[in-house]
Amino acid sequence: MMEIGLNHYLVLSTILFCIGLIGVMRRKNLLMLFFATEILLNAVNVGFAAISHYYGDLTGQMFAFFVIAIAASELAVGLGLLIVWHKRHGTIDLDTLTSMRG
Amino acid sequence: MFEAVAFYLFAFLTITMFYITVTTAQALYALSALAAGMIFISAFFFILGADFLGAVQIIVYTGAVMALYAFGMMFFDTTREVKEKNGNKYIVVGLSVLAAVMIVAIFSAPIISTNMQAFYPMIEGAGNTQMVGMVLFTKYLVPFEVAAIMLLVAMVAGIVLAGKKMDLSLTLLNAEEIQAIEDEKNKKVLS
Amino acid sequence: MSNVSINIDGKEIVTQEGEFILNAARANDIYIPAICYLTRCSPTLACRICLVEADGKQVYACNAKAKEGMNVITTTENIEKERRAIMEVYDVNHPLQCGVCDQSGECELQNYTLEIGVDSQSYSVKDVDRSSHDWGHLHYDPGLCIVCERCVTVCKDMIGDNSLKTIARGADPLNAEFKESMPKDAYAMWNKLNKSVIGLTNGTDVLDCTSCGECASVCPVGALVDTEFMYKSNAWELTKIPATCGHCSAGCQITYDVKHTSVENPDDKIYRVMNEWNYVSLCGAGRYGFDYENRDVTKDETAFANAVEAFKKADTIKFTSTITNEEAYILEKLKDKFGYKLINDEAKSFQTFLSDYSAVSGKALYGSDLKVAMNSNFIVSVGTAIKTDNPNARYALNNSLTTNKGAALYFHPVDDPIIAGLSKNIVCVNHKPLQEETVLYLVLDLFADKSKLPTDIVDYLASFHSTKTITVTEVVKEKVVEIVKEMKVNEETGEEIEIEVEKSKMVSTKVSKEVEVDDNRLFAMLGMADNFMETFEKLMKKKDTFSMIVGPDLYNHPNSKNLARLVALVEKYSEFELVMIPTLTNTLGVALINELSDSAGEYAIGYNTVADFELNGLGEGDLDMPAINQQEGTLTSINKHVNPTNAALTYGGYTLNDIANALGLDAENTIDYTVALGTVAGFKAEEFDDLPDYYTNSGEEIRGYKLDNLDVTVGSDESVSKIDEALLLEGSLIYLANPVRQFTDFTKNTTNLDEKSGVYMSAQSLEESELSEGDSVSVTTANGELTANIVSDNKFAGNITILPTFDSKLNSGALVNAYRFASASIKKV
Amino acid sequence: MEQFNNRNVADNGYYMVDIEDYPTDGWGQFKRIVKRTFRIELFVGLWVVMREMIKFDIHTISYPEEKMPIGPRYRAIHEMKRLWESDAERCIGCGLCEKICISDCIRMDTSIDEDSRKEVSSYTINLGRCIFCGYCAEVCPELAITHGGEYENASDQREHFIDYAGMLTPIDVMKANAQKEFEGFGAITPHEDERVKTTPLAY
Amino acid sequence: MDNAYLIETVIKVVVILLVFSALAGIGTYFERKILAFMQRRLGPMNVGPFGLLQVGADGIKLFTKEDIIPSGVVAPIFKIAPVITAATAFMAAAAIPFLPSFTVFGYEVHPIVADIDIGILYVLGVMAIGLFGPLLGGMASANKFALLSAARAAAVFISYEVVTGLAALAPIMLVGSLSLIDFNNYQIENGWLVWSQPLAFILFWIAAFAETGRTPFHLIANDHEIIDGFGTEYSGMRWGLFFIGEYANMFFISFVIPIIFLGGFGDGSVLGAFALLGKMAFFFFFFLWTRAAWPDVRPDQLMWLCWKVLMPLAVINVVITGFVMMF
Repeated sequence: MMEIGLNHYLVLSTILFCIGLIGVMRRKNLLMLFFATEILLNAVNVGFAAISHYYGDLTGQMFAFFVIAIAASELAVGLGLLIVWHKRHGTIDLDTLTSMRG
Repeated sequence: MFEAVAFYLFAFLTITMFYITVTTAQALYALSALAAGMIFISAFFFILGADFLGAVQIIVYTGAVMALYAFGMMFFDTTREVKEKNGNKYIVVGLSVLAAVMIVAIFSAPIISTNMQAFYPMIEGAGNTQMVGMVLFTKYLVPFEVAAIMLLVAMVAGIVLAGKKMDLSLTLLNAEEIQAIEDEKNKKVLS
Repeated sequence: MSNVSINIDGKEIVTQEGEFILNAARANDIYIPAICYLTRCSPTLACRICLVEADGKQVYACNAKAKEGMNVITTTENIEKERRAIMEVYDVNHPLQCGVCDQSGECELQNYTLEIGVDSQSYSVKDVDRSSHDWGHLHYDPGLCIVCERCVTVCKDMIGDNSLKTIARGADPLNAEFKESMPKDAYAMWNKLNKSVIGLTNGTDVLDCTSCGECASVCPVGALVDTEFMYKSNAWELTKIPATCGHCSAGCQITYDVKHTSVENPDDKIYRVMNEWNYVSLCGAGRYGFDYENRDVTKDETAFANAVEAFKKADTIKFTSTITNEEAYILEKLKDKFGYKLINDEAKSFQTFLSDYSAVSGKALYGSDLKVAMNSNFIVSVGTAIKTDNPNARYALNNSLTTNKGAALYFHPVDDPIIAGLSKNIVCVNHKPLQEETVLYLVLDLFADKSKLPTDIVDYLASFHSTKTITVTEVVKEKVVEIVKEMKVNEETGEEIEIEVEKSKMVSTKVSKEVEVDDNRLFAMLGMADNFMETFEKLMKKKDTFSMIVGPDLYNHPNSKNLARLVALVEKYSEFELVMIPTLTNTLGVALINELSDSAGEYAIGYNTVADFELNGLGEGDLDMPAINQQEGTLTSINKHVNPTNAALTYGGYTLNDIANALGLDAENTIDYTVALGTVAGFKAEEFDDLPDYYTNSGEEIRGYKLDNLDVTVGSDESVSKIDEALLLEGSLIYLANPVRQFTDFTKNTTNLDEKSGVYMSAQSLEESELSEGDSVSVTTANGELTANIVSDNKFAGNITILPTFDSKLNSGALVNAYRFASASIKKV
Repeated sequence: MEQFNNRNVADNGYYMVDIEDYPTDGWGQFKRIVKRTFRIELFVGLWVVMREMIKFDIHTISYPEEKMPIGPRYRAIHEMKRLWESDAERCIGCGLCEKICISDCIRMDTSIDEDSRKEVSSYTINLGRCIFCGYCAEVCPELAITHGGEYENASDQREHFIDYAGMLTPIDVMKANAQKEFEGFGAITPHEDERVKTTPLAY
Repeated sequence: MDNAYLIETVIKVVVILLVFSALAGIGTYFERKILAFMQRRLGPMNVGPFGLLQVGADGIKLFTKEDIIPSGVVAPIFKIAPVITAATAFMAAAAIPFLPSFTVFGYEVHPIVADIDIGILYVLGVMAIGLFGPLLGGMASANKFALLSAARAAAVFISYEVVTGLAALAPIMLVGSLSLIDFNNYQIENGWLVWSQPLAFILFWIAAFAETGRTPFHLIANDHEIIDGFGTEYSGMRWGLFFIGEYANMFFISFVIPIIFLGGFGDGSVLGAFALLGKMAFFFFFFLWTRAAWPDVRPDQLMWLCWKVLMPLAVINVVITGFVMMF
């Protein structure tokens, strides 16, 4: 227990990822959904960084950087879309995204 | 020992924070907890020797991403209670656990095997920042540039999407111009 | 009187012949300054400031009568000079104490001084000691007095107490050089002013009058003030709330002058009562009995719920007539809805009397009012202790006697020195109780047009007449010439010589003569003097307008129906204009609005009266009600006017309207029913807020509206029964009447009216019965017995004991059968 | 009044501030920022405040210890004066101050005293409502109510703002002949006698 | 990790906390005095000689005042927000070398809590977290002025973080390290960076005003238009924590600027140490000086200045530096 190994981090990563998934499933508000997505990305980052550390390889960190970059882009585009949506419908509730429903 | 204590402490804090984020109905709690969780995640990076990654995590995630989310919250009028989907709680939790375990298992399966080779092993005597720099600007130069372009595109997209009519300032317009805008709005509603 | 047109300052106006120029000008909104003149009273000519030029001559506008084609100029250079001089004279030695003077702010001396612009003083005279006096409820400061004599005038011409007069001031005579240097009228005014101040006629230092306070009210300066009000408040701090006095049926216009109680207590309090003294005069109760409000009442919800329950349980509502028309209407509506019996004995008897009267007269109401009475010059009063039943009727009587040079007959069993003292032209007849029919037959006999009167009555009247021979002593004056010897000094010689001078003088000699005269047995029946007919003929000289005032004694009389018919006959077949005095404040209104029952049911609700469940404005009952000065509403007066009154003080509790609403009626305020009164015969459908409340400059009363005197279809039956001489009261008598300034429990509740409850006896009867003031006596009649202390009263004389009705605790009404007189035995206990 | 009626500001030494046109486009704004940057106006401001700090020319006083003298016509808390002759209160209860007070903050109760004179039984000025206009002092015929210079009237109780005793000259001050007459608003001017018309006194 | 190191670290942390808490208080005293002098006033004079104990009086007042939590606020967030501001200010101190290392009783003391090799990045990052104080405080306050302030805080911090980062980037390129000790050492050899990077210095300095929210850019808690912004609903010591955070931030920035651009503590001599304190004092004084002299800009002008003037200049500066370094 006292010696922290890769598995510890992977379990932590799993738990965080699991929390993120729960969030994605039960959230109705789009912004909260985004929050859950960020948790997913962070969970993966922890995994990447841990593997990178335990295997003495920087690739994991690199991927973590790219994940952060992706998160930032997702935020920029996502928030832009949300603002447009909110301007048009006055709400960002998931239930309002029904225009594609047959 | 410090490492273990730090790990368990931060693991506990991170899980708690993220749990609060996904369960609370108070949007402000979610935001605060998520931001705190991000900072605690960066602690893992520091423990794991990825100092630069940790600093970037703090600056980018907490300093920028969360601030933008807060901005968005003020925009969307969700600073208070938020509604939630009324699904079966157990199914949601069960499915999530299952999916998480599977995904992590799939991705980590090859890693756990012992015959792993480091593509870019650590260089002795160089700090983490230097190594990151070296690897990033050599092996990952192209992805880096692509990521940079992606960020630029995202930024432009964000500005274009959200920034329509953002340059209008009602305080600087005169009465007639404001009336014209009002009329335009009304016309849309009427038609 | 015929109309004449005169010209004042180029304005053509039409007025009545004989009208004073001042009144004519006022009626047409032409301003002539005047200090000493009081409308309705005779001119005093004390101030001389109303000087005008009529047809080139300077006359006093208050005194000069309008003549056809008269040309009046109100100001000329000379008149202005006179007025200026007069005002300067008034300011001579007038103390500069406006700061503490109660009149400051409504002082006519201030007003005229400012208006005429007196900014310097040309005259002076040495002042004398003019220290102030406390005259009981009035405070007189001769230093402030300008001797306009308005107080004297109003006391004499309106009130009739004659309590005030001018007395010598004791000042040095004016410097003779003023006679030359100052304008003539101003000098004359000053000369008079410098010689007199106001004093009391009774020679003591305490007023002994009916305490109406009218003199303080008319005082233009702060010389006469009410002791209670003195230094309490400045005039401008007081909010004037127009209202109608709720104590008697006269319905006088008053204003409650209201201000916060003190620095600590912001609640309103009535400080005094004021009136338009040019057009209306108040009695002592109206003037000083203002603080009878139901104080510190809050909404007691349990009591209210109990009241509603009681109303659901009850089958009878008892009430007194000290309520507004609206409340009476609410009671009537409740009666219609729930079938209550409405019990109000005095209103019921008045109602019956009125309907009996209508059966003969063909009119729903009596034809006249007190204004007419005031302007008439012959008044007959029957069946009322007029001084206390309705002080305004007394004022009308007095005004008619003094300013119209009128005469009056006052028929009442109680000897009243005040009424007797009004004038030498009033004849008081103290007949026995229950003889009111005889009185009315006498009136018919004396005044009725016998040619129109039904023949049986004419015959009946004729049966009282007989001829008898009496010995009359006549005085014959003869001229007697006699020779008288006188000593005379010879001018030339200086010697005295005796000469004879022939002197003539008138000598009267008494001659007895046998004369055959008409003997009217009615005189003897009423205990009148034998030579009444002579007196009567003197009184009747130059009389052309007649009024008759009848009062509550008739309504409660055992033969009231017959009396009512007689009264109607008097009105119908003589020149008399008739006024009836309603018993209480709104008896007339209640009699018109409510359908009253004779007998009560099992469970009664009392409004201001004793019953199983009491609603009470006196603060004593089971549920508090507002007093009249806390209510909006209308009151019906003796003048057949429906007068609006306003709430002077706030009332925090429930009103009758709240109960009515709880029982299913629907009106936000009590005054919502004012317009609904229009459904009652005689009333008009007018909103309360539209009712006017003011007097015009010509003295016309624009208050509320006048009741329509509707025609009633009657048969031709004009029969009346004969005098029932068997009706007699034996032994010592009691009479239900109130002392001066008291009417109901509300006046008893006030702090300024200090008349005590008790058995009222005159000095004479005290002497005869060897009782003294303060003794406890028991009064026993066939109906009951009560015990109370004796109160000595010099406002009436004779042997009748008076039991007041203003104290319901005394329950004096239980001692009599309806009629106000009863025989009783009075014993000391 | 003429000098106040001329509203032609240009003639009276006023001049319009020359407001430059705002730049409408980005280039203009950029030019303006450059211009302003190189004109170093900002540093002039810095210099001015620095200069004042170095000069250390302090223009304030330390208030509770030192106080500025106030003019005799200053209208602060009212004072109720006493008569020099008898030490009695000057107020006669005429009620003029109560009447004229435009903020309706003066109230008095008057009554008749044992000598049959008018006495003021209670008198309050609600200082919380008073606007210190001075009308009461001007209208007072006895110079009883005046304005004093006492302007430090902070209190934690509203009651203290209606205190009559605090306004009346204390009796010991009066005994020491230390009552200060008011020279300000409403007081008698030195030339008052000339405005009085004489009355003949024949005796 | 030996015990000596631990003890040393703990002592350093405690000393920094104490010194800078006190400095924050004294900073308010200096601010009031200097502003007063510049405005021909005397400033606080009553508590203690020349009002020196005013700080203590204010402290006592703030500590003893009722801690009001208005109804309608999101209480936990509302309570924690002032702590974030104060805490991040002190956290930033961990990577700042305040003085050259010196020897006490034969033991070498490094007056830096954690000499991490990404020091400058760490300082920037922690200052970025400082944003959450005003942001959460403002959003939790249930007050429109507080919310406005929170929005402004988010906008200003995100924007000027960019300028700060880009301005610091050029010196970082020159030094080749993120450690502030390395910056110091670089400047001993190559002269002060302000001479080689004047533009970066000025940009960084300007951004410092925005990051601390001081007067020309005093928009986040602008008293005269949004009352006290995020501090509107706060009272007592919670408000005091915001205050301490602000002044601590000013002191740290005043340390960081000379360390990056003005030679830091130099070669480690006593003179150098005093020189650093002097430089720090100047920058702190300058914060007060501008407050006395300059007006505030509008929020939109602030954004305009950031994105259209400062950031392009910073980018150009980075590019030019890169070119110069290449050739």
